[in-house]
Amino acid sequence: MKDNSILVIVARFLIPLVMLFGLYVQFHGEYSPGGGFQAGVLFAAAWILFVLIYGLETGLRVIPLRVIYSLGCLGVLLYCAVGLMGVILGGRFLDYQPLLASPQAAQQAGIILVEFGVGVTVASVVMMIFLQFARRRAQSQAAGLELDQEQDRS
Amino acid sequence: MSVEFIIQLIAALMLGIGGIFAIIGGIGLMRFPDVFTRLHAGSITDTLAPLLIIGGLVLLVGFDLLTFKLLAILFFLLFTTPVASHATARAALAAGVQPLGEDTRDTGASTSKS
Amino acid sequence: MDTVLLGTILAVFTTMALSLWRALAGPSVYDTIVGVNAFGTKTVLLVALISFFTGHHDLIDVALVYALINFIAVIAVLKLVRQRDLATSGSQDER
Amino acid sequence: MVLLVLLLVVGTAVVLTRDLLKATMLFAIYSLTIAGLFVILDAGDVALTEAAVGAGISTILILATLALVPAREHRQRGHNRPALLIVFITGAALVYAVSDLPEFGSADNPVHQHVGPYFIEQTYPDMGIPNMVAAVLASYRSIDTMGEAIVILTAGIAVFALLSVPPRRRQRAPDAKTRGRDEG
Repeated sequence: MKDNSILVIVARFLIPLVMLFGLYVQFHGEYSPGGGFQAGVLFAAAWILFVLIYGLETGLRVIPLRVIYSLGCLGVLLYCAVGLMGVILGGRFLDYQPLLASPQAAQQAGIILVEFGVGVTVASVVMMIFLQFARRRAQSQAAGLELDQEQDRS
Repeated sequence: MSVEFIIQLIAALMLGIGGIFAIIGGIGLMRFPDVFTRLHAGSITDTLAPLLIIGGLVLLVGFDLLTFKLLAILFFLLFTTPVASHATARAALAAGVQPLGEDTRDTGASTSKS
Repeated sequence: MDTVLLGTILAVFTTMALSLWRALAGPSVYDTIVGVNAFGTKTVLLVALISFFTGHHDLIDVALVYALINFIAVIAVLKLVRQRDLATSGSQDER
Repeated sequence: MVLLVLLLVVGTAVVLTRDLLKATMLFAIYSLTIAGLFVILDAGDVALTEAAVGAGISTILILATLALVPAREHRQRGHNRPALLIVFITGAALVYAVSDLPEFGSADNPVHQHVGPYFIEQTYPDMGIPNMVAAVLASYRSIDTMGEAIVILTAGIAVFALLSVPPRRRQRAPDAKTRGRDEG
Protein backbone atom coordinates (compact mmCIF):
# COMPACT_ATOMS: atom_id res chain seq x y z
CA MET A 1 0.00 0.00 0.00
CA LYS A 2 3.05 2.22 0.17
CA ASP A 3 2.97 2.84 -3.56
CA ASN A 4 -0.42 4.55 -3.36
CA SER A 5 0.77 8.04 -2.56
CA ILE A 6 -2.67 9.59 -2.02
CA LEU A 7 -3.46 6.98 0.58
CA VAL A 8 -0.11 7.47 2.27
CA ILE A 9 -0.52 11.23 2.51
CA VAL A 10 -4.05 11.06 3.88
CA ALA A 11 -3.19 8.31 6.33
CA ARG A 12 -0.12 10.14 7.54
CA PHE A 13 -2.35 13.08 8.24
CA LEU A 14 -5.15 11.02 9.74
CA ILE A 15 -3.22 8.84 12.18
CA PRO A 16 -2.38 11.65 14.65
CA LEU A 17 -5.98 12.79 14.52
CA VAL A 18 -7.23 9.30 15.38
CA MET A 19 -4.78 9.19 18.29
CA LEU A 20 -5.88 12.65 19.43
CA PHE A 21 -9.48 11.57 19.30
CA GLY A 22 -8.57 8.46 21.28
CA LEU A 23 -7.07 10.66 23.97
CA TYR A 24 -10.21 12.80 23.94
CA VAL A 25 -12.38 9.73 24.41
CA GLN A 26 -10.06 8.54 27.15
CA PHE A 27 -9.95 11.65 29.28
CA HIS A 28 -13.30 13.16 28.44
CA GLY A 29 -15.05 9.90 29.20
CA GLU A 30 -16.65 11.25 32.35
CA TYR A 31 -18.60 13.89 30.51
CA SER A 32 -19.53 12.24 27.24
CA PRO A 33 -19.74 8.66 26.01
CA GLY A 34 -16.42 6.95 26.15
CA GLY A 35 -13.88 5.52 28.50
CA GLY A 36 -10.81 3.42 28.65
CA PHE A 37 -12.02 0.55 26.55
CA GLN A 38 -13.08 2.58 23.53
CA ALA A 39 -10.01 4.81 23.77
CA GLY A 40 -7.71 1.82 23.80
CA VAL A 41 -9.43 0.38 20.76
CA LEU A 42 -9.12 3.69 18.90
CA PHE A 43 -5.47 3.97 19.75
CA ALA A 44 -4.84 0.44 18.55
CA ALA A 45 -6.81 1.21 15.39
CA ALA A 46 -4.47 4.11 14.65
CA TRP A 47 -1.48 1.81 15.00
CA ILE A 48 -3.14 -0.80 12.82
CA LEU A 49 -3.73 1.81 10.12
CA PHE A 50 -0.04 2.63 10.30
CA VAL A 51 0.80 -1.06 9.92
CA LEU A 52 -1.57 -1.39 6.99
CA ILE A 53 0.15 1.45 5.21
CA TYR A 54 3.79 0.95 6.07
CA GLY A 55 4.01 -2.73 6.88
CA LEU A 56 4.51 -4.61 10.10
CA GLU A 57 8.27 -4.15 10.27
CA THR A 58 7.99 -0.38 10.42
CA GLY A 59 5.12 -0.62 12.87
CA LEU A 60 7.20 -2.79 15.17
CA ARG A 61 10.04 -0.33 14.91
CA VAL A 62 7.70 2.42 16.14
CA ILE A 63 6.33 0.39 19.04
CA PRO A 64 8.63 -2.55 19.76
CA LEU A 65 7.21 -5.88 20.76
CA ARG A 66 8.66 -5.72 24.24
CA VAL A 67 6.97 -2.37 24.85
CA ILE A 68 3.60 -3.81 23.80
CA TYR A 69 3.92 -6.74 26.20
CA SER A 70 5.07 -4.56 29.07
CA LEU A 71 2.37 -1.97 28.52
CA GLY A 72 -0.34 -4.60 28.60
CA CYS A 73 0.82 -5.80 31.99
CA LEU A 74 1.52 -2.30 33.27
CA GLY A 75 -2.07 -1.25 32.64
CA VAL A 76 -3.44 -4.00 34.85
CA LEU A 77 -0.75 -3.26 37.40
CA LEU A 78 -1.74 0.40 37.41
CA TYR A 79 -5.32 -0.61 38.10
CA CYS A 80 -4.29 -2.87 40.97
CA ALA A 81 -1.89 -0.25 42.30
CA VAL A 82 -4.67 2.31 42.50
CA GLY A 83 -6.70 -0.26 44.39
CA LEU A 84 -3.86 -1.06 46.76
CA MET A 85 -3.18 2.62 47.30
CA GLY A 86 -6.61 2.84 48.86
CA VAL A 87 -5.68 -0.01 51.20
CA ILE A 88 -2.37 1.57 52.14
CA LEU A 89 -3.92 4.93 52.84
CA GLY A 90 -6.44 3.40 55.17
CA GLY A 91 -9.48 2.50 53.11
CA ARG A 92 -10.75 -0.58 51.37
CA PHE A 93 -9.51 -2.13 48.13
CA LEU A 94 -10.36 0.14 45.17
CA ASP A 95 -11.76 2.71 47.56
CA TYR A 96 -10.84 6.06 46.08
CA GLN A 97 -11.85 8.23 49.00
CA PRO A 98 -8.46 8.33 50.82
CA LEU A 99 -6.54 9.38 47.72
CA LEU A 100 -7.31 13.08 47.95
CA ALA A 101 -8.86 15.36 50.50
CA SER A 102 -12.10 16.22 48.77
CA PRO A 103 -14.22 13.13 48.12
CA GLN A 104 -15.44 14.23 44.68
CA ALA A 105 -11.96 15.05 43.44
CA ALA A 106 -10.70 11.76 44.87
CA GLN A 107 -13.38 9.83 43.02
CA GLN A 108 -12.60 11.62 39.78
CA ALA A 109 -8.87 11.05 40.12
CA GLY A 110 -9.44 7.39 40.87
CA ILE A 111 -11.75 6.98 37.88
CA ILE A 112 -9.31 8.68 35.53
CA LEU A 113 -6.37 6.57 36.71
CA VAL A 114 -8.32 3.35 36.51
CA GLU A 115 -9.69 4.14 33.07
CA PHE A 116 -6.19 4.96 31.92
CA GLY A 117 -5.03 1.54 33.08
CA VAL A 118 -7.88 -0.14 31.21
CA GLY A 119 -7.13 1.90 28.09
CA VAL A 120 -3.45 0.98 28.07
CA THR A 121 -4.23 -2.69 28.56
CA VAL A 122 -6.87 -2.81 25.85
CA ALA A 123 -4.71 -0.93 23.35
CA SER A 124 -1.71 -3.17 23.81
CA VAL A 125 -3.74 -6.38 23.83
CA VAL A 126 -5.55 -5.45 20.61
CA MET A 127 -2.22 -4.59 19.02
CA MET A 128 -0.78 -7.88 20.20
CA ILE A 129 -3.67 -9.97 18.84
CA PHE A 130 -3.52 -8.21 15.49
CA LEU A 131 0.23 -8.67 15.43
CA GLN A 132 0.01 -12.37 16.07
CA PHE A 133 -2.59 -12.89 13.37
CA ALA A 134 -0.82 -10.71 10.84
CA ARG A 135 2.64 -12.15 11.12
CA ARG A 136 1.64 -15.79 11.42
CA ARG A 137 1.53 -16.30 7.68
CA ALA A 138 5.04 -15.07 7.07
CA GLN A 139 6.41 -16.91 10.08
CA SER A 140 4.76 -20.16 9.14
CA GLN A 141 6.08 -19.93 5.63
CA ALA A 142 9.52 -19.20 6.95
CA ALA A 143 9.24 -22.31 9.10
CA GLY A 144 8.14 -24.39 6.15
CA LEU A 145 4.72 -25.16 7.58
CA GLU A 146 1.65 -25.66 5.48
CA LEU A 147 -0.89 -23.13 6.64
CA ASP A 148 -4.07 -24.93 5.79
CA GLN A 149 -3.05 -28.39 6.88
CA GLU A 150 -1.50 -27.44 10.13
CA GLN A 151 -4.77 -27.50 12.01
CA ASP A 152 -5.39 -31.16 11.23
CA ARG A 153 -1.94 -32.18 12.27
CA SER A 154 -1.86 -30.66 15.71
CA MET B 1 -38.97 37.38 8.33
CA SER B 2 -36.36 37.37 11.03
CA VAL B 3 -32.79 36.24 10.61
CA GLU B 4 -33.40 33.00 12.52
CA PHE B 5 -36.26 32.11 10.24
CA ILE B 6 -34.13 32.63 7.17
CA ILE B 7 -31.32 30.56 8.64
CA GLN B 8 -33.77 27.80 9.51
CA LEU B 9 -35.18 27.93 6.00
CA ILE B 10 -31.72 27.63 4.47
CA ALA B 11 -30.88 24.77 6.83
CA ALA B 12 -34.11 22.97 5.93
CA LEU B 13 -33.38 23.44 2.25
CA MET B 14 -29.87 22.10 2.65
CA LEU B 15 -31.11 19.07 4.58
CA GLY B 16 -33.77 18.36 2.00
CA ILE B 17 -31.45 18.71 -0.97
CA GLY B 18 -28.86 16.58 0.80
CA GLY B 19 -31.44 13.87 1.34
CA ILE B 20 -32.46 14.02 -2.31
CA PHE B 21 -28.83 13.75 -3.41
CA ALA B 22 -28.37 10.78 -1.09
CA ILE B 23 -31.32 9.01 -2.67
CA ILE B 24 -30.10 9.83 -6.19
CA GLY B 25 -26.68 8.43 -5.35
CA GLY B 26 -28.29 5.33 -3.86
CA ILE B 27 -30.32 4.73 -6.99
CA GLY B 28 -27.19 5.18 -9.07
CA LEU B 29 -25.39 2.73 -6.82
CA MET B 30 -28.13 0.24 -7.48
CA ARG B 31 -28.67 0.68 -11.21
CA PHE B 32 -25.27 1.34 -12.74
CA PRO B 33 -23.67 -1.48 -14.71
CA ASP B 34 -20.11 -1.94 -13.45
CA VAL B 35 -17.80 -1.21 -10.55
CA PHE B 36 -16.44 2.11 -11.71
CA THR B 37 -19.75 3.71 -12.52
CA ARG B 38 -21.13 2.49 -9.21
CA LEU B 39 -18.12 3.98 -7.53
CA HIS B 40 -18.88 7.24 -9.25
CA ALA B 41 -22.45 7.26 -7.96
CA GLY B 42 -21.31 6.23 -4.51
CA SER B 43 -18.74 9.00 -4.39
CA ILE B 44 -21.37 11.59 -5.16
CA THR B 45 -23.53 10.39 -2.31
CA ASP B 46 -20.41 10.24 -0.15
CA THR B 47 -19.31 13.83 -0.60
CA LEU B 48 -22.20 16.02 -1.62
CA ALA B 49 -24.80 14.60 0.74
CA PRO B 50 -22.63 14.93 3.89
CA LEU B 51 -21.63 18.42 2.80
CA LEU B 52 -25.24 19.52 2.54
CA ILE B 53 -26.66 17.59 5.48
CA ILE B 54 -23.94 18.44 7.97
CA GLY B 55 -23.87 21.99 6.66
CA GLY B 56 -27.57 22.22 7.41
CA LEU B 57 -27.04 20.83 10.89
CA VAL B 58 -24.24 23.33 11.52
CA LEU B 59 -26.58 26.13 10.52
CA LEU B 60 -29.15 24.75 12.94
CA VAL B 61 -26.73 24.62 15.87
CA GLY B 62 -25.17 28.02 15.67
CA PHE B 63 -21.76 28.38 17.24
CA ASP B 64 -20.85 25.76 19.82
CA LEU B 65 -18.54 22.91 20.69
CA LEU B 66 -21.02 20.85 18.75
CA THR B 67 -20.30 22.89 15.63
CA PHE B 68 -16.67 21.98 15.95
CA LYS B 69 -17.50 18.30 16.24
CA LEU B 70 -19.81 18.45 13.25
CA LEU B 71 -17.16 20.22 11.20
CA ALA B 72 -14.67 17.57 12.29
CA ILE B 73 -17.02 14.86 11.05
CA LEU B 74 -17.44 16.68 7.75
CA PHE B 75 -13.68 17.09 7.48
CA PHE B 76 -13.03 13.40 8.12
CA LEU B 77 -15.74 12.31 5.73
CA LEU B 78 -14.52 14.59 2.98
CA PHE B 79 -11.01 13.28 3.46
CA THR B 80 -11.61 9.60 3.95
CA THR B 81 -14.38 8.60 1.59
CA PRO B 82 -12.82 9.91 -1.66
CA VAL B 83 -9.57 8.26 -0.67
CA ALA B 84 -11.37 5.00 0.02
CA SER B 85 -13.11 5.28 -3.35
CA HIS B 86 -9.82 5.99 -5.04
CA ALA B 87 -8.18 3.01 -3.37
CA THR B 88 -11.11 0.81 -4.37
CA ALA B 89 -10.88 1.92 -7.99
CA ARG B 90 -7.17 1.40 -8.02
CA ALA B 91 -7.42 -2.06 -6.50
CA ALA B 92 -10.16 -3.01 -8.96
CA LEU B 93 -8.09 -1.76 -11.89
CA ALA B 94 -5.02 -3.57 -10.63
CA ALA B 95 -7.03 -6.76 -10.26
CA GLY B 96 -7.96 -6.60 -13.92
CA VAL B 97 -11.52 -5.30 -13.87
CA GLN B 98 -11.93 -3.42 -17.14
CA PRO B 99 -14.00 -0.25 -17.21
CA LEU B 100 -16.93 -0.29 -19.57
CA GLY B 101 -16.39 1.93 -22.58
CA GLU B 102 -18.39 2.98 -25.62
CA ASP B 103 -16.89 0.42 -27.91
CA THR B 104 -16.30 -2.40 -25.49
CA ARG B 105 -19.85 -2.80 -24.28
CA ASP B 106 -20.93 -4.81 -27.29
CA THR B 107 -17.82 -6.79 -27.98
CA GLY B 108 -17.38 -8.09 -24.45
CA ALA B 109 -14.71 -5.86 -22.91
CA SER B 110 -11.63 -7.18 -24.60
CA THR B 111 -9.98 -3.78 -24.99
CA SER B 112 -10.12 -1.13 -22.32
CA LYS B 113 -10.76 2.47 -23.18
CA SER B 114 -9.63 4.22 -20.05
CA MET C 1 -37.95 21.61 11.50
CA ASP C 2 -38.66 18.18 12.90
CA THR C 3 -40.47 17.11 9.75
CA VAL C 4 -37.49 18.12 7.64
CA LEU C 5 -35.15 16.16 9.93
CA LEU C 6 -37.45 13.17 9.78
CA GLY C 7 -37.64 13.38 6.00
CA THR C 8 -33.87 13.52 5.74
CA ILE C 9 -33.57 10.54 8.09
CA LEU C 10 -35.94 8.59 5.87
CA ALA C 11 -33.97 9.58 2.78
CA VAL C 12 -30.77 8.38 4.41
CA PHE C 13 -32.54 5.14 5.34
CA THR C 14 -33.51 4.64 1.73
CA THR C 15 -29.94 5.17 0.61
CA MET C 16 -28.73 2.73 3.25
CA ALA C 17 -31.15 0.12 1.98
CA LEU C 18 -30.06 0.69 -1.62
CA SER C 19 -26.36 0.46 -0.83
CA LEU C 20 -27.04 -2.60 1.30
CA TRP C 21 -28.67 -4.17 -1.70
CA ARG C 22 -25.60 -3.36 -3.77
CA ALA C 23 -23.41 -4.90 -1.09
CA LEU C 24 -25.54 -8.04 -1.01
CA ALA C 25 -25.99 -8.47 -4.74
CA GLY C 26 -22.67 -7.13 -5.96
CA PRO C 27 -21.17 -9.52 -8.46
CA SER C 28 -17.56 -8.79 -7.52
CA VAL C 29 -15.80 -8.06 -4.26
CA TYR C 30 -15.33 -4.43 -5.26
CA ASP C 31 -19.07 -3.88 -5.54
CA THR C 32 -19.41 -5.12 -1.99
CA ILE C 33 -16.67 -2.75 -0.88
CA VAL C 34 -18.40 0.16 -2.59
CA GLY C 35 -21.66 -0.77 -0.88
CA VAL C 36 -20.02 -1.08 2.53
CA ASN C 37 -18.28 2.24 2.13
CA ALA C 38 -21.49 4.04 1.18
CA PHE C 39 -23.34 2.29 3.98
CA GLY C 40 -20.77 3.46 6.53
CA THR C 41 -20.97 7.05 5.36
CA LYS C 42 -24.74 6.95 5.52
CA THR C 43 -24.56 5.52 9.03
CA VAL C 44 -22.43 8.47 10.11
CA LEU C 45 -25.00 10.86 8.68
CA LEU C 46 -27.81 8.89 10.25
CA VAL C 47 -26.24 9.01 13.71
CA ALA C 48 -25.68 12.75 13.42
CA LEU C 49 -29.26 13.30 12.31
CA ILE C 50 -30.69 11.04 15.02
CA SER C 51 -28.69 12.78 17.72
CA PHE C 52 -30.23 16.02 16.54
CA PHE C 53 -33.69 14.57 16.24
CA THR C 54 -33.70 13.20 19.78
CA GLY C 55 -31.74 16.12 21.20
CA HIS C 56 -28.94 14.09 22.77
CA HIS C 57 -26.06 16.02 21.38
CA ASP C 58 -23.26 14.05 22.97
CA LEU C 59 -23.96 11.15 20.64
CA ILE C 60 -22.10 13.09 17.94
CA ASP C 61 -18.93 11.41 19.24
CA VAL C 62 -20.27 8.11 18.01
CA ALA C 63 -20.56 9.50 14.49
CA LEU C 64 -17.00 10.78 14.67
CA VAL C 65 -15.74 7.34 15.67
CA TYR C 66 -17.67 5.74 12.80
CA ALA C 67 -16.16 8.09 10.26
CA LEU C 68 -12.67 7.08 11.34
CA ILE C 69 -13.21 3.37 11.88
CA ASN C 70 -15.03 2.85 8.60
CA PHE C 71 -12.05 4.18 6.69
CA ILE C 72 -9.64 1.86 8.49
CA ALA C 73 -11.87 -1.16 7.88
CA VAL C 74 -12.20 -0.38 4.15
CA ILE C 75 -8.44 0.05 3.82
CA ALA C 76 -7.90 -3.28 5.58
CA VAL C 77 -10.33 -5.05 3.23
CA LEU C 78 -8.62 -3.55 0.20
CA LYS C 79 -5.21 -4.53 1.44
CA LEU C 80 -6.36 -8.08 2.05
CA VAL C 81 -7.91 -8.29 -1.41
CA ARG C 82 -4.83 -6.94 -3.10
CA GLN C 83 -2.04 -8.63 -1.23
CA ARG C 84 -3.56 -11.57 0.63
CA ASP C 85 -1.63 -10.49 3.69
CA LEU C 86 -2.02 -7.68 6.19
CA ALA C 87 1.56 -7.51 7.39
CA THR C 88 3.55 -6.67 4.29
CA SER C 89 4.62 -3.18 3.43
CA GLY C 90 3.40 -3.76 -0.08
CA SER C 91 6.30 -2.59 -2.18
CA GLN C 92 8.62 -5.52 -1.72
CA ASP C 93 7.84 -6.97 -5.14
CA GLU C 94 9.22 -3.98 -6.98
CA ARG C 95 12.40 -3.76 -5.01
CA MET D 1 -38.33 0.05 12.85
CA VAL D 2 -36.44 0.23 9.60
CA LEU D 3 -33.13 -0.61 11.21
CA LEU D 4 -34.49 -3.85 12.59
CA VAL D 5 -35.53 -4.94 9.11
CA LEU D 6 -32.07 -4.07 7.82
CA LEU D 7 -30.59 -6.03 10.71
CA LEU D 8 -32.67 -9.06 9.82
CA VAL D 9 -31.67 -8.88 6.15
CA VAL D 10 -27.98 -8.52 6.94
CA GLY D 11 -28.02 -11.32 9.51
CA THR D 12 -29.68 -13.72 7.10
CA ALA D 13 -27.24 -12.77 4.37
CA VAL D 14 -24.25 -13.33 6.65
CA VAL D 15 -25.46 -16.83 7.40
CA LEU D 16 -26.27 -17.65 3.79
CA THR D 17 -23.27 -16.32 1.94
CA ARG D 18 -20.41 -18.68 1.18
CA ASP D 19 -17.79 -16.09 0.33
CA LEU D 20 -16.04 -15.43 3.61
CA LEU D 21 -14.73 -12.01 2.62
CA LYS D 22 -18.22 -10.88 1.73
CA ALA D 23 -19.53 -12.32 4.97
CA THR D 24 -16.93 -10.31 6.86
CA MET D 25 -17.96 -7.07 5.21
CA LEU D 26 -21.61 -7.83 5.78
CA PHE D 27 -20.75 -8.43 9.39
CA ALA D 28 -19.23 -4.95 9.55
CA ILE D 29 -22.52 -3.61 8.16
CA TYR D 30 -24.35 -5.62 10.80
CA SER D 31 -22.26 -4.00 13.52
CA LEU D 32 -22.91 -0.55 12.11
CA THR D 33 -26.64 -1.22 12.01
CA ILE D 34 -26.81 -2.52 15.53
CA ALA D 35 -24.80 0.47 16.71
CA GLY D 36 -27.28 2.74 15.00
CA LEU D 37 -29.98 0.92 16.92
CA PHE D 38 -28.12 1.64 20.16
CA VAL D 39 -27.95 5.31 19.21
CA ILE D 40 -31.70 5.34 18.72
CA LEU D 41 -32.08 3.77 22.17
CA ASP D 42 -29.83 6.56 23.53
CA ALA D 43 -27.05 4.25 24.76
CA GLY D 44 -24.02 6.27 23.76
CA ASP D 45 -21.32 4.22 25.44
CA VAL D 46 -22.56 0.94 24.04
CA ALA D 47 -22.89 2.43 20.57
CA LEU D 48 -19.36 3.78 20.77
CA THR D 49 -18.03 0.40 21.85
CA GLU D 50 -19.95 -1.41 19.15
CA ALA D 51 -18.71 1.03 16.52
CA ALA D 52 -15.09 0.82 17.56
CA VAL D 53 -14.89 -2.87 18.41
CA GLY D 54 -17.58 -4.49 16.30
CA ALA D 55 -17.16 -2.54 13.10
CA GLY D 56 -13.48 -1.76 13.32
CA ILE D 57 -11.29 -4.07 15.30
CA SER D 58 -13.20 -7.32 14.96
CA THR D 59 -13.51 -6.78 11.20
CA ILE D 60 -9.78 -6.28 10.95
CA LEU D 61 -9.10 -9.33 13.11
CA ILE D 62 -11.43 -11.48 11.02
CA LEU D 63 -9.65 -10.22 7.93
CA ALA D 64 -6.31 -11.09 9.46
CA THR D 65 -7.67 -14.56 10.08
CA LEU D 66 -8.93 -14.75 6.50
CA ALA D 67 -5.40 -14.22 5.30
CA LEU D 68 -4.60 -17.58 6.91
CA VAL D 69 -7.52 -19.70 5.70
CA PRO D 70 -9.10 -20.48 2.32
CA ALA D 71 -11.46 -17.87 0.99
CA ARG D 72 -14.61 -19.93 0.66
CA GLU D 73 -16.65 -21.78 3.17
CA HIS D 74 -16.80 -25.54 2.87
CA ARG D 75 -20.31 -26.49 1.89
CA GLN D 76 -21.56 -29.29 4.05
CA ARG D 77 -24.04 -31.74 2.66
CA GLY D 78 -27.18 -32.74 4.50
CA HIS D 79 -28.46 -31.50 7.82
CA ASN D 80 -27.77 -32.59 11.32
CA ARG D 81 -31.33 -33.47 12.31
CA PRO D 82 -30.99 -33.57 16.14
CA ALA D 83 -29.13 -30.26 16.15
CA LEU D 84 -31.86 -28.71 14.02
CA LEU D 85 -34.50 -30.03 16.39
CA ILE D 86 -32.71 -28.66 19.45
CA VAL D 87 -32.28 -25.27 17.81
CA PHE D 88 -35.96 -25.12 16.96
CA ILE D 89 -37.00 -26.11 20.47
CA THR D 90 -34.70 -23.53 22.02
CA GLY D 91 -35.95 -20.85 19.69
CA ALA D 92 -39.57 -21.69 20.43
CA ALA D 93 -38.86 -21.61 24.17
CA LEU D 94 -37.18 -18.21 23.85
CA VAL D 95 -40.07 -16.82 21.84
CA TYR D 96 -42.43 -18.16 24.47
CA ALA D 97 -40.34 -16.58 27.22
CA VAL D 98 -40.50 -13.18 25.52
CA SER D 99 -44.16 -12.94 26.48
CA ASP D 100 -43.14 -13.12 30.15
CA LEU D 101 -40.72 -10.22 29.92
CA PRO D 102 -41.82 -6.96 31.51
CA GLU D 103 -43.00 -4.27 29.19
CA PHE D 104 -40.19 -2.45 27.37
CA GLY D 105 -39.31 0.91 28.87
CA SER D 106 -41.84 0.71 31.68
CA ALA D 107 -40.80 2.36 34.94
CA ASP D 108 -42.13 -0.51 37.07
CA ASN D 109 -39.61 -3.03 35.74
CA PRO D 110 -37.60 -4.94 38.33
CA VAL D 111 -34.41 -3.53 36.79
CA HIS D 112 -35.44 -0.02 37.73
CA GLN D 113 -36.49 -0.86 41.27
CA HIS D 114 -33.37 -2.21 42.92
CA VAL D 115 -30.18 -0.13 42.72
CA GLY D 116 -30.87 1.91 39.59
CA PRO D 117 -32.47 4.86 41.38
CA TYR D 118 -29.59 4.96 43.83
CA PHE D 119 -27.07 5.31 41.02
CA ILE D 120 -29.16 7.88 39.25
CA GLU D 121 -29.56 10.01 42.36
CA GLN D 122 -26.17 9.56 43.94
CA THR D 123 -23.75 9.70 41.01
CA TYR D 124 -23.58 13.44 40.74
CA PRO D 125 -23.31 14.17 44.49
CA ASP D 126 -20.75 11.41 44.96
CA MET D 127 -18.47 12.02 42.01
CA GLY D 128 -19.46 15.25 40.35
CA ILE D 129 -19.40 13.72 36.88
CA PRO D 130 -22.39 13.53 34.57
CA ASN D 131 -21.68 10.28 32.72
CA MET D 132 -23.30 7.62 34.86
CA VAL D 133 -21.87 4.73 32.88
CA ALA D 134 -18.30 5.74 33.58
CA ALA D 135 -19.13 6.22 37.27
CA VAL D 136 -20.75 2.82 37.60
CA LEU D 137 -18.02 1.07 35.65
CA ALA D 138 -15.02 2.64 37.29
CA SER D 139 -16.17 3.40 40.78
CA TYR D 140 -19.28 1.57 41.97
CA ARG D 141 -18.40 -1.64 40.17
CA SER D 142 -14.68 -1.21 39.91
CA ILE D 143 -13.66 -4.69 41.03
CA ASP D 144 -15.76 -6.00 38.15
CA THR D 145 -13.88 -3.78 35.75
CA MET D 146 -10.57 -4.93 37.16
CA GLY D 147 -11.67 -8.48 36.42
CA GLU D 148 -12.47 -7.43 32.87
CA ALA D 149 -9.04 -5.89 32.39
CA ILE D 150 -7.43 -9.07 33.67
CA VAL D 151 -9.61 -11.15 31.35
CA ILE D 152 -8.51 -9.03 28.38
CA LEU D 153 -4.88 -9.45 29.32
CA THR D 154 -5.38 -13.19 29.71
CA ALA D 155 -6.99 -13.34 26.28
CA GLY D 156 -4.01 -11.56 24.80
CA ILE D 157 -1.62 -13.98 26.46
CA ALA D 158 -3.68 -16.94 25.27
CA VAL D 159 -3.65 -15.71 21.67
CA PHE D 160 0.06 -15.16 21.95
CA ALA D 161 0.55 -18.69 23.23
CA LEU D 162 -1.67 -20.26 20.58
CA LEU D 163 -0.52 -18.40 17.51
CA SER D 164 3.20 -18.05 17.93
CA VAL D 165 5.15 -20.39 15.73
CA PRO D 166 7.18 -22.51 18.12
CA PRO D 167 10.93 -21.92 17.87
CA ARG D 168 11.59 -25.62 17.36
CA ARG D 169 9.64 -25.55 14.10
CA ARG D 170 11.04 -22.23 13.08
CA GLN D 171 14.44 -23.81 12.66
CA ARG D 172 13.19 -26.59 10.39
CA ALA D 173 14.25 -26.64 6.78
CA PRO D 174 11.60 -25.28 4.38
CA ASP D 175 11.04 -28.54 2.53
CA ALA D 176 7.25 -28.67 2.44
CA LYS D 177 6.82 -25.24 0.98
CA THR D 178 5.55 -25.95 -2.50
CA ARG D 179 2.59 -28.19 -1.82
CA GLY D 180 -0.85 -27.06 -2.89
CA ARG D 181 -2.84 -25.01 -0.41
CA ASP D 182 -6.29 -25.51 -1.84
CA GLU D 183 -7.71 -28.03 0.54
CA GLY D 184 -9.14 -27.64 4.01
